[in-house]
Formats: sequence, C-alpha cells, structure tokens
Amino acid sequence: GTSEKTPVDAGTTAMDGKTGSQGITSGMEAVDGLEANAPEAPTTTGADVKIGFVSTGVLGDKALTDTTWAGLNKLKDDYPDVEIKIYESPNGTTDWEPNIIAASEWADLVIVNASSCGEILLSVAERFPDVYYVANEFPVEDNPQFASDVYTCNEVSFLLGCLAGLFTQNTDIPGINEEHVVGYISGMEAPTTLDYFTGFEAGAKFTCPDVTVLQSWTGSYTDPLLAKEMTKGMISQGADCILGCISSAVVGVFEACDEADIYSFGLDTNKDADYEGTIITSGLKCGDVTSYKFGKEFIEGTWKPGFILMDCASGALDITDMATIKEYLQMDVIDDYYNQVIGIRDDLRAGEIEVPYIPAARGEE
Amino acid sequence: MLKVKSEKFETTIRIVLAFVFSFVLFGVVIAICGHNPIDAFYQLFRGGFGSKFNFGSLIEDFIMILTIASAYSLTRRIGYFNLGLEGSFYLGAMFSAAPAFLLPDLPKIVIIPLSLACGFIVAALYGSICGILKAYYNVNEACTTILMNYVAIFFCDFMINNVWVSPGSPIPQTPYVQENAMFAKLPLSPSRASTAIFIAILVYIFVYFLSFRTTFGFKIRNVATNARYSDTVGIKSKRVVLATVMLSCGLGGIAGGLEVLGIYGTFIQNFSQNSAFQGIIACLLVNNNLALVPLSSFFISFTRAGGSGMEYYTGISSALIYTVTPLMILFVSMEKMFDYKRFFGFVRKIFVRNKENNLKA
Amino acid sequence: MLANWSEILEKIFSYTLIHDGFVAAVPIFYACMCAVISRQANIVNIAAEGILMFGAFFGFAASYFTGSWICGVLAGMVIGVLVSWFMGKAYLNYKVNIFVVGLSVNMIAASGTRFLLNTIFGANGNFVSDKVQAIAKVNLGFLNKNPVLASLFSGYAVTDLLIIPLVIVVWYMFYKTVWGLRLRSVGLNPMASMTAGIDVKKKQMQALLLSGACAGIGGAHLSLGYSCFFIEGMSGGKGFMGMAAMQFGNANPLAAGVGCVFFGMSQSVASRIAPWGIPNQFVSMFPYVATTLVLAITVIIQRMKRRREESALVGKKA
Amino acid sequence: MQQQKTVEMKNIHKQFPFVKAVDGARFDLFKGEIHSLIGENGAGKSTMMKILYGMYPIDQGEIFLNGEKVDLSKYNTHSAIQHGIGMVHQEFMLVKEMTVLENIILGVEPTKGNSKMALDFTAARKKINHYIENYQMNVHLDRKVLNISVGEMQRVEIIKALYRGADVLILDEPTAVLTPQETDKLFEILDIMRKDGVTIVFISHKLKEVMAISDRISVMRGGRYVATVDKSDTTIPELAKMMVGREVFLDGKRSMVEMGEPVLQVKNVYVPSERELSKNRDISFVVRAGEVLGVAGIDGNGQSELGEAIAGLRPVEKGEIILGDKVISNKAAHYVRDCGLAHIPEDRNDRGLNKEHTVTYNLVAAEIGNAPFSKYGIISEKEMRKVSEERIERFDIRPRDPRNLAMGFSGGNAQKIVVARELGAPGKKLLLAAQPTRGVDIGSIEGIRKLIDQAKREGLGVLLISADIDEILALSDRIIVMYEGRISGEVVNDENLTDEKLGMLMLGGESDAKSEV
Ligand SMILES: Nc1ncnc2c1ncn2[C@@H]1O[C@H](COP(=O)(O)OP(=O)(O)OP(=O)(O)O)[C@@H](O)[C@H]1O
Ligand SMILES: Nc1ncnc2c1ncn2[C@@H]1O[C@H](COP(=O)(O)OP(=O)(O)OP(=O)(O)O)[C@@H](O)[C@H]1O
Ligand SMILES: [Mg+2]
Ligand SMILES: [Mg+2]
Repeated sequence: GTSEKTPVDAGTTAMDGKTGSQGITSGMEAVDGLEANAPEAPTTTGADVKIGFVSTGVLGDKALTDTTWAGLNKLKDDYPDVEIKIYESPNGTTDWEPNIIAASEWADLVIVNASSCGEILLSVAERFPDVYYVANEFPVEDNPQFASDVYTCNEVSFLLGCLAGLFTQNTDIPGINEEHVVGYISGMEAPTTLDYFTGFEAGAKFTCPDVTVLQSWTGSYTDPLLAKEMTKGMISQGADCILGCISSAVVGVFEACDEADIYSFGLDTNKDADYEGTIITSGLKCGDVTSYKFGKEFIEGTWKPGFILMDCASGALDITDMATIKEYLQMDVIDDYYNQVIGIRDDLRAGEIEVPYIPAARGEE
Repeated sequence: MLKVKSEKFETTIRIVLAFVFSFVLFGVVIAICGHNPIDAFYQLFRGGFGSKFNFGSLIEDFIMILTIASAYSLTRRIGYFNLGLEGSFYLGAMFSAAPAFLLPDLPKIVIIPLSLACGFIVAALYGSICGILKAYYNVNEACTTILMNYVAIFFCDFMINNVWVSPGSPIPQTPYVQENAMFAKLPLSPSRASTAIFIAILVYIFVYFLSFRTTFGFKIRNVATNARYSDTVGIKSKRVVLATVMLSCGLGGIAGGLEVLGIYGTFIQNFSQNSAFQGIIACLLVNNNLALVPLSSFFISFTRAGGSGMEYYTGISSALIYTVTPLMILFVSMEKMFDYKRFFGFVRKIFVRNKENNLKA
Repeated sequence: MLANWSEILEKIFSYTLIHDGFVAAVPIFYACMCAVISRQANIVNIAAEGILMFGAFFGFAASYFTGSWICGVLAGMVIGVLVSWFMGKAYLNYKVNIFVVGLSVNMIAASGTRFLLNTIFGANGNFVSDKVQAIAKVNLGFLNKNPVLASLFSGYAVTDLLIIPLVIVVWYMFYKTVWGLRLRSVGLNPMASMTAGIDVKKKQMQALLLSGACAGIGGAHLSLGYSCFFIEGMSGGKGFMGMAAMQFGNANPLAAGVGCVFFGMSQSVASRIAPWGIPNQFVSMFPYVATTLVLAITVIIQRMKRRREESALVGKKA
Repeated sequence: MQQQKTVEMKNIHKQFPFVKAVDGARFDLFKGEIHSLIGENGAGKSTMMKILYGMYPIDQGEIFLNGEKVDLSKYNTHSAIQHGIGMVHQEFMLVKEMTVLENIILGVEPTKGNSKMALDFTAARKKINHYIENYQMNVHLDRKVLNISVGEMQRVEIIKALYRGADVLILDEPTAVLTPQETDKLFEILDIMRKDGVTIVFISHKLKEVMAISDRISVMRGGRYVATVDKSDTTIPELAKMMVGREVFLDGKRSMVEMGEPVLQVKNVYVPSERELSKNRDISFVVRAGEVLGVAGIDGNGQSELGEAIAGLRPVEKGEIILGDKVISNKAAHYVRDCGLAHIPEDRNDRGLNKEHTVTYNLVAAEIGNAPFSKYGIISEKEMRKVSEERIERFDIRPRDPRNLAMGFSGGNAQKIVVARELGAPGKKLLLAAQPTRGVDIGSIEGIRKLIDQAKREGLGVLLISADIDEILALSDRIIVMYEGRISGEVVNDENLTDEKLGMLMLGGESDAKSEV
C-alpha cells in the first residue's frame, strides 16, 4: 500500500454526502456524542502525529477500507501536518501481522480494521507499548492502548432482510418469481459475517414468515468470479433477492444478479447507482466518520481508550433512500416498502425490536 | 582442460550480465513510474537489512525458502516438475500443528520432532499420489500436481472449518498450539524469526549429503539421466522416482511445519500465497546447483522482505520486484542471450568500419 | 429438508444447467485449445494460466481505453501471441526447459498484471469501470416466449459462441490438412520430420503462437465476456484445468472439448449444491478431484487395456 | 568410367562438441553407380552423409551437385531433397504412430484441387503404387508403422525417398537388421534401381555385402578420407586393412570347453509385447555352464523380449525361468543380477550406458549398493575409482581416463565399457549378450568376441542373442531360432549347418519359407 493514494471513486463513499447521506450526518452527531468509558489518555499528541492504517483487504472494496481511508484523507486535509499511510493486504491473512508490525514501527496511532485479525493485533500491540491503536469492528476492553468499536451489523442486515422478504413475495416486480427464496453470500463463517446473516434471515422472516434463506460461503473475499458463479448457482435455486456480504468480491454478486434481472443489496457505502435497477438499497456504515473522529481526537489530545458499540440507535448505521430503484421500477409499491422499512428502522432505534445477534461479534462470552 | 575452464568462466560472466540486466530493467521501470531508482534500490536494501524487523522478516522467509528449495532440488534432479510442493506445504503445516494442539503439553524435545514428523508423513503420502501416477502410469506431473494442490488446500480449508475449529476465532484456523511446540524466537523482535532456521539448514545439509554422498543419491542421479539404463543395472527406477517425490514433498511438509511452529503458532486459512513457488524459483535461479541454493534462497528472501520494505517506504508496488525475479530466471536460463563477446565484436566492427570510412573520406 | 431432496435435485439439474455449465466451460475451453495445439507439437505448455491472465488484463485495458470490446479481444490475442513468441524464443532458440519457461511466465503474469493494475489504474486487487465495454451478448429476442429455448440458445457472449467453430477448425486443421499432418509429425517424432524436410522449430513456433492466440482470446473473454471486471489472479486455475482436459482428451480437440464441458458442468453443479449446506470446500474441490480422478482412471484403464493387448496369453495361439 | 559427377564433396570439416567427426574428407558419386562407404565406428561415414543431406552445417568445405557449387549457408534438408537427394537413416526416421501412407507423403503432401491445405490421399496412393509395382516393394499403406516389420520399414523408407524424387539414394547401414533373405531381396531392388539410373550410396560394416553390390568403394578412417577403389580391383582382407590400418582376423576358431550343469532353464515361458509378432509363446530351453547358446532370428521376432524377461526387465505371464537354483522370473533386475546374471543389453546408447555419467560410474553402477563401494548407504568415490581403473586396464578401454564422460566414446569402446561392467564383476554364472557387436567396427568386434569366448572358457553359460548370422555361427555351440515369438528350430553348430538352413528356420521353417518377408 502507498501513502499517496486518494480515496478511490469518492462518489461511492459516504463522505461526499451526495446520496443517501441523511443517516450518516445524524450518525456523525451521534458518534460525537458517544463517550467511551476510558481509563487514561495518551501523551503523544500534537498536529504532527503519524497515523497508520492497516486494512485486511485492499483499497477499492467500496467498503470499510475505502471509507476508513477516506476519513483519514479528510483528516489530512484539515490537519496538513499529519502523516498518514495505508498498509494494504493484497495477500490476505499472511500480510496482516507484518503490516501491523510495520505500521506500529512507524506510526503513533495505528487504525486497524480488525474484525478478522484482532488476536494478532493484540499480540503485536504487546510488543509496542508506546503505540496506540484503534480496532475497528473488534471489541477490546480494559486495554489502555486500545480504542475500539463494533457496528451492530445484524441490525442493518435486518433492514435489508425485511426488504428482501417484501420483494420476494411480489411477483408484479419484474424478475421476482413465485417462490419465496432469498439468498446470502459471504466469504467465510466469521462472527461478523454470521452476524450479518443472522440479521438478514431474521429480517426476511419478519416480513415473509415462510421464506427460505439460502446461504453460500465462497471461502474468499477477493474472488468475484467465484462469487459470481456461486450467485448464479443460488439464482438457479430460485433466489431473487441476494445480499452479498463479501467485500470487494461483491461485484461478482452484482453482475450475476444484473444478468439474471434479479435484486441485490449494497453494503457499507451507497452503491445504489453502481448496477442501476439491480440494487434495492445499500446498508450504510460510517467508517469514515469513525476514523476521522479517532484521528481528530488523537491530534487534539482528547483520544481515550475504550470500547464503543455503534448501533442503529446511535445513527451509525442506516439504509439509503432507495431513490434509484424507485426511479428505475416506477412502481408505487416501492414507496410503500420504503416507508415500511423506515418504520421498522425507527422501531429498532427506539428499541422496540430486538434483532438476534452473534455474541462473539460483540466480544461477549 | 583449459578450454572447459574458460567456457565456465564465460558462462559465469553471462549469468552475471543477466542479473545486471534484470536490475537495470527494474531501475528503468521504476524511473518510468516516476520514482528515483537509486532511492528505490536504497529502500529495497533497507527493507531487507534496515532494522531488526526488516532483517527478521528476511530470515522468516529464508527459513521457508531454503527448506522448499532443498526439497525441490531433489525432484528437479529427476526431471519431475514438482509443483505439488504448495500442497505439501499446506498439509505439512496443518498436520504439524495437529499433534501440537491435540496432545497435552509435552516437553519441547518430544513435541517438536513429533509434530514435524507428522507433517512430513502426511505431506509425503500426499506426494505419493502424483508420484505413483508419474512413475507407474507416466501421467504428466505438471497437470496432476497443480490439480492436487487445489485439492490439498481445499481439504485443509475443510478441516479448519469443520473439524479442527478454533472456537471463537474470526478467521478459520486451528486452535493455537501448546507453548512448548513453538521454536524459540531469535533476538530479532519485533519480527517473528525463530530458531527454526537451524532445522532449515539441517534439511539443506541433509539434501546435499543425500544427493552426492549416498547410494540413494547415486541412484537418483542415474535415474535422472537415464531411467532405462538404471533399470538395466538393477536400480528400481520407478521406486526411486516415487521415493524421491515422497521425500521431496515430505520436506515441503516440514517447511510448512516450520512456518507454523516458528511463526504463527496455528494453521490459518490461506496462510501461504504461492509461497512454495518462491522456493522453486530459488532452485531454478541457480539451475539446480545445490551448492548455490542457500545463496539464491537468501537473495529471494531479500527481494521479498526488501520488496515490502520498498512498498512501505516509497509506494512502489512490491509486485514489481515479484515480476522481476521470474524474469531473472528466464534471463539466467537464456544466458546465451548475453553473449558479450559477440556484442563486443559487433561494436568493434562498427568502430572499425567507421574508422575505415573516415580514412577513405 | 430431507423430504424435498428430490425437488432440490430437480432444481439443481434443471435445463438451465446447460447454459450455465457451457458458459462456465468456455474459459477452460480456450485454455484447453492452447494446451491441445502446443501438445500436438510436443510442447507441454503450462503457461496457459499466465497467458489467460495477460489476455484478461490487456483485453480489459484496451476496452477501457478504446471503449470497444473488439479492440479488447484483439489486444488479448496480440498479447497472447507476443508472450508465446517470447516463450518460443526461450524454449526453441535458447533451450530453456519448457516447464521453467511456463512457470516463469505464469509468475510474471500474476505479479506483472498486479503491478500494471496498480500503476495504470491505481487499483489494488481488482478494478471495475463503466468505461469498459463488455463483449456483446447475442440475444435472440424471438425466443423469449419460451424460457427453455431462451435459456438454451440465447444470451451468450460472442466469444462464448466463437469457441464452437474454433474447436471444429482446430480439429479439421489437425487431421485434414497438410499443416496439421506436419504439426503432428513434429510432435510425434521431430527427427523424422526434420529429415522429411520440415522445419521443426518453425512448426513448433507456429503452434506456440497459435496456442498463445487462443489463450489470449480466452483471457479477454474472462475479463470482458465471462464477467466485466478485472481482478488479480482471475484465471484461478482455469488454465490448468484446460491442461487437464487436454490430457483427458489425449490432445484431440473434440475429446478434450468433452473434458472441458465436464469441468464446466461440475463447476456449475458445485455452485448449485452450495446453498443447500454442503461445505463449500468440498464443493470447490469437486472439479479438481473429479479432474484428477478422471485423469488417473483414464490412464489406468488405458494401461490395463494395453496390458491386455500386449499379453502373450491372448490372440494368436498355437 | 568417365561419366558426369552427380555429387562431389571436397575438403569437408565438421567439429562436434567432443570430437572432430570429419577432418578434411572428400567423396564423389557418378551417375547410376552403387558406391559403398566403409570405415570403423566413428570414422565419420554417417556424419559425411548427413552433411550431404543437409542435416548438419559444416565448418569448412565445398559441395558440388551436378557440377554446380551449392551455397552452404542456405543448404538444408529441404534443399537437399529438392536436389534429388534422399537418405535412409541408420535409425529409421518414421513417425511410429502414423500410417505408412502418411509417413511417405510427409513433407511433400499432395493437396486437393487448388487449395493449399486440404490433403489428397487418393492422389498420393496412386503415385506410391507406381513405385510399389515398379520395384516390387510390398508395403501396407494403411498400417501404422509400429505394426510393421523391420524389413517393411526399410522399404517404406526407400519409397519415401523415391517419392520425393530422389535420384541419389543414401542407405546408412541398411542391412544391419536384415536376414540374409531380406538382404538378397534388398539387393535385387537396388539392382533394378541402378538400372533405372538411380545413384546409390551404401554404408555397411559387412564387407561381403559391400563386395557383392558395389561398383566403387570408398574408405574412411578417423574422419579422414583413405582411398576409393573399384570393386574389381580389391579384396576383402585388403579393405579390412584399409579400414583398420592393420590385419584383422574374424574367423578365429571358437574354443571347445567341457560342458557343466545347466545354469539357465527357461520353461514354457510367455512374455507380453507391444507387437503381436514379438510376444513370446511357450519358450523353453536350457543353457549349460561352458556353453554358448545362440538365439538367431530376424529382429522383432521376440528375441529382445526374451532377453528382457530373463534380465528381470519384463514380466513373465506364464512359465518359469531358473538361474542356477533360483527362480528369477518376475523378479527385479537387481535380484537377478545378484543371482549371477551378466547382461549386455542390446542397445548400448539406451539401456547399456549412462552417457551423461563418467566411465567410473558406468563401470560400477550395477554394484553400487555392495560392500567396497558403499557402507551404510554412503558411497566411497575412492573405491569406485580404484576398481574402475582396474577394469579399464583389463578390458582395454580407450582412452584410459576414468573421469571421461561415456558420451565421448566411440562405438567399440563404449561397448567395451558395458562388457567390462558386466564381466568385471565377480560371481557371475550366466552372460546374456544381446547384439553385442551391433554397429561395432571390425577391430572392436574381434575384441568383444574374444571376451565372450573367454567368458565361456571361464565356465559361464552364455546366451547370445544376435541378428548377425556370422556372429552366431562364429561363437555358438548350439543355436535356437526364433520365429514369431516361438522357437522354430534348434540345431547344433557343426560343419553340416549352412547359412541357408538357418535362414529357412528364421523364416519359420522350410514349409512356409515363401510366406512373408
Ligand atoms: N550429433 C553428434 N554430436 C556429437 N558428436 C557426434 C555426433 N554425431 C557423431 N558424432 C561424432 O562424430 C564421429 C563420427 O560419427 P559418425 O556417426 O559419422 O560415424 P560412423 O562412421 O557413421 O560410425 P558408425 O559406424 O558407428 O555408424 C563419432 O566419433 C562421434 O563421436
Ligand atoms: N549427441 C552426441 N553427443 C556426443 N557424442 C555423440 C552424440 N551422438 C553420438 N555421439 C557419439 O557418436 C558415436 C557414434 O554415434 P552413434 O550414435 O552412431 O553410435 P555408435 O556407438 O557408433 O553406434 P551405431 O553405429 O549403432 O550408431 C558414439 O560413440 C557416441 O559417443
Ligand atoms: Mg420469490
Ligand atoms: Mg554411422
């Protein structure tokens, strides 16, 4: 990875606020309001800090890597003396530890998308007692070196599942078949991806009790061809709304759905316009906001270790306004569905609905 | 006799030229990409030797590459194109980990040899599949070994997802091995370089000794050059081929074991990204000259560690250096291309002709 | 769940499998033709994998910059020819072991395309763009009323369909033309061909260039027809499966084609079984295991057949 | 005989990596003559002819075809064929997996209509049938080459050359693998060709044949030209002397030894083979100590398979082979050797030698696992060196340096390395010698035959497999003849035995002598 990269295709990240940003803006306020219960603050602060970002994948995933990096770039714009550097992991697993070490050798604050490499991160951090860390999507509590956050992925995928359940019953919508089958595709069965699945399944059952939710695990987050082939297989089994929770390989899911004229969902950033007419909506996650927030706090000396749960109620998660699909399909029923799901979202925020989740994803047990 | 010597000398010079050419090419590409080649080379060097971490990373790679290069050189000798080392690397790693997390805590002296032996045996058995197909049925090994690699990798995947699951781990991996099974770390922290390096060196010495000092090595060298002759003089060539392939794959398995017990402490999914091919490169780069294998292994480890260093420090993609190394193999194998004598002859000709023309004018 | 197994099986083996399986087989087909042509000239070309990669990248890049898929396919073909020309030089003129050449080309392709992707498009790993024109799809609108016919005969990319004439032409060239006769003789006994006045090196070079062109088109098909994006390592073993199909068909284009279809089908079946809870690793492994088994079984049967034929206890008895 | 010279080669030099193969030799051809080229192994005969056929570029020299000097920088096989030169090589240059027809037309294929690609087999057949009828050369056009006999392959090669319009035909040791009858048939064909105006170069080690067919004879030695003589002006001893540079005696009397116990018993053995005619069926015989049993027969009638079965290199499907008192059928070659077999394989370049290894390694390879050469699996180069030096001395292998690669040795000396490995080792009971002097020059033949005879005197049983009737007659005490994988007859080698009688047995016995050649 290089330090000179600008965020890829900024139009699709949540930063520019062009599309589907209402959730994010409120999220910004909400996140600012969050207080981590923290023991002590770091001493190394100032405008000339070095911030390293280790991603478990590569830039261009239009997901957490891109948004986190976009947040850091915005930080760089606001504080020109800050040095930022990204450590990408094109080789996956084997790159993580060396990257975290290399980042720790160089930076004062290391931000890591740690949903898969949390254990490694903890063990490396022991070797660098002077460095501070932010663990995205990996809960670390009671460690003075760490600030950490976890998104309630099950909630956002619950909303998507609700939409999928509604869509698959309505054969008036072009491409929807008689059967009530929807699908979920992901790479590996990790707590986070299982959390997504649990929410999605619960959502689909919420709006369509007799739905069958298929799941396929490709074993790789970086192989869209495989994802495409698996999606095709799933489509042939009758699925007509498919959630691909598979990082950069998601383009394979989109393409297969697009070719078969059925429906899919974006994740993390607003992808509604990428495959127009295929993507019902995108589940949004404000990775840029969090990285900006942590970076800014670190510079200003207000950074505190501790754990934050970013849930729907905090506004950190949301869905888009579905303008693209409404325009594409020109059906009134879509508006109904949107309003219905927004209602469910508000119920979620109010705590009136409880979505099942995977405890391991939140560091429980 | 003198003639042979001078020919050897010329070959050496041509090979050196091939290396130089590769590096010049490397520099030119860097310059085209808008970076300073000198700085890049400096960073490459720094990436290999700049800090304890850099040098430690180099040693981490060296352990694996030297072991695999030694393993590969065995099969290379008999003309068996053993691409299956990647698969044995995986299997060896997983099955080395297995006793170390399944059994209760045992003393180091017991558990490490036991683990490595377990990896060795499974990898050797795996190698025997393609070995038998080649030796007894003459099925092209380039095809089968590549296919079997996929089978091995998916099999490991299956095991760590369904059988040897590490509870609560976000990525598929085996449980962590017991404390005593890990090799002690070299004083190169924060890198993960470990004393596994001594095993790697042992493996190399073993292969060297086996190839040139034992009857088995003698048989290998005979089968390599003429299998029908070997049969005639009473060497069971098919069995020698099979045994060599199994041994080679078994040593590949040990490389995997060293990786697990030296670095990770667990077997992780996709833990090697074609790493075994790096060892194969190291062997091919010196044309299977076993005496030079440690040197080339060190060189390849250096380009790997240096490459990522260079990427960290300058932003030039490390893919570039990974592109240049196989190119280097081709250039070195085509050493005749670097016929400096002809080149100088050519230059002289032009020079002389110019002079003559000048004289005429 | 168990009750509707038959229903599930029906879904898995429905008529759409033919379309999906064929489409999945096409990239393997191109790689296989590459392997077949070079094998007939007695060259075991393991570089199909690498050439697919080169073809995929340069085809994609050409389509990106020109906005035309035809340019993309041509670029794939040209790069395939160039790479195999280089291989030919190394193997034929400088006598480098063909496996070494092939392996190097594969590695250069893997990291070279990654480097170029990074330098030209600033992307790491994968790249999608609206500027890229995908290979045109042949849609027979009048079939749309009948879903079965539409699924069977419509919706293929041009390069999907191209493979059928390609296989037939290759077969005809091998067995019915002067060029093919000479090529096969070169493959079977180079010394004999040389004394018959055939330029062996030239023939082998021709075969290599042709096979490179096949794999190059296959690569462009991979990134422009089979899908419309470029990812690092997108050949994903298809070149090797093509080689295995070649071995399966004993370098006869038609028989090898049968192998390719088998592999394509097994991939499709695998992806259809996955949603029903069969571990994905076994599903992904299936085509590879099947290939290895088929390979092993064919040679063992061949061997047993030969044993029987060679036996002194059968045939002409006293 | 003042005719036009079709071919003239002057002052030809050719250097190979290890040897100077041709060193300033010359050669010429008159139109319509049969010109023999003779010389010891490695004299450069084949190389000289391959140069003429455009297969090797040369370092120095000139070639004139029909009086015109050829541009050697552009001269290759293709242009040689265009100049009407055809060559039948020592090793047949046929694509085994293809049919006879395809082999014949390869490189000069007729095409349909005005297309340049589509093959026209009908036209090809027509043209080939013309040659078949003209010269009475019986071949099966649709059989694959691997299914036809050696004699037929030879005829295919000749037709191939003629089909290309050859009027100069080079035959490199064409009779080495033929029976007397087949040789006679070949000579008839050559005779008709000569009358048709075809010019023929004939290379052979068999001086009788040379005297029978040639008009002129050229002799080469060590890459140099020695002399050219008219047939009428010379005799066999004179030719032999010119070739070797000294007098040669081939008809040394074989020694008579007291026969002992049976060392080899072959009982009703069946051996598989790729070729129908070579499958061994129901073979039985016994070899006693102190006896040479000759196995005669046309090449490809199962002798090679029999040899390999005894040596443990080929399975035995039925029956039993006993060496000394141990059953050796279906045992590994290593075991058979330990039981006392010495084996000179029929092809020294393939099974006999590892050309890429040193003489030392070649001399001890069969005993490498045994006591002095290795201990606990670790080899001792010193012991190997010591023993190999002894053997080089004892078997007179030249040059003497054991560090040389086997690659660089001439045919005769290379064969001596094989013999030294096999007979130099202690504890041998049986010598299986397959084609021990094939393609070896007269000087070396003399030496090798002496060694075989000496082995017999030392009490070994000898099984001699040879396609060369003279050799069989010169060495054997008893002779069995193989035909189509069976033993067609057994005779004692005494004054009553004639070439003709043996020849008849080699064709399957008197009754069906005329059946198939
Ligand atoms: N391809 C080759 N490469 C290197 N050396 C060769 C090659 N062919 C022949 N020679 C060398 O050239 C010399 C002449 O060989 P050539 O085959 O012409 O002899 P010859 O007279 O035909 O012998 P023979 O009676 O054995 O056929 C041999 O001594 C051999 O060492
Ligand atoms: N490629 C080669 N490189 C070096 N020497 C060779 C090569 N080919 C042949 N020779 C040498 O040429 C000599 C003659 O070659 P050839 O192959 O004709 O064998 P030969 O032993 O003379 O038997 P034959 O008469 O049956 O051919 C051999 O002694 C061999 O050492
Ligand atoms: Mg439905
Ligand atoms: Mg010769």
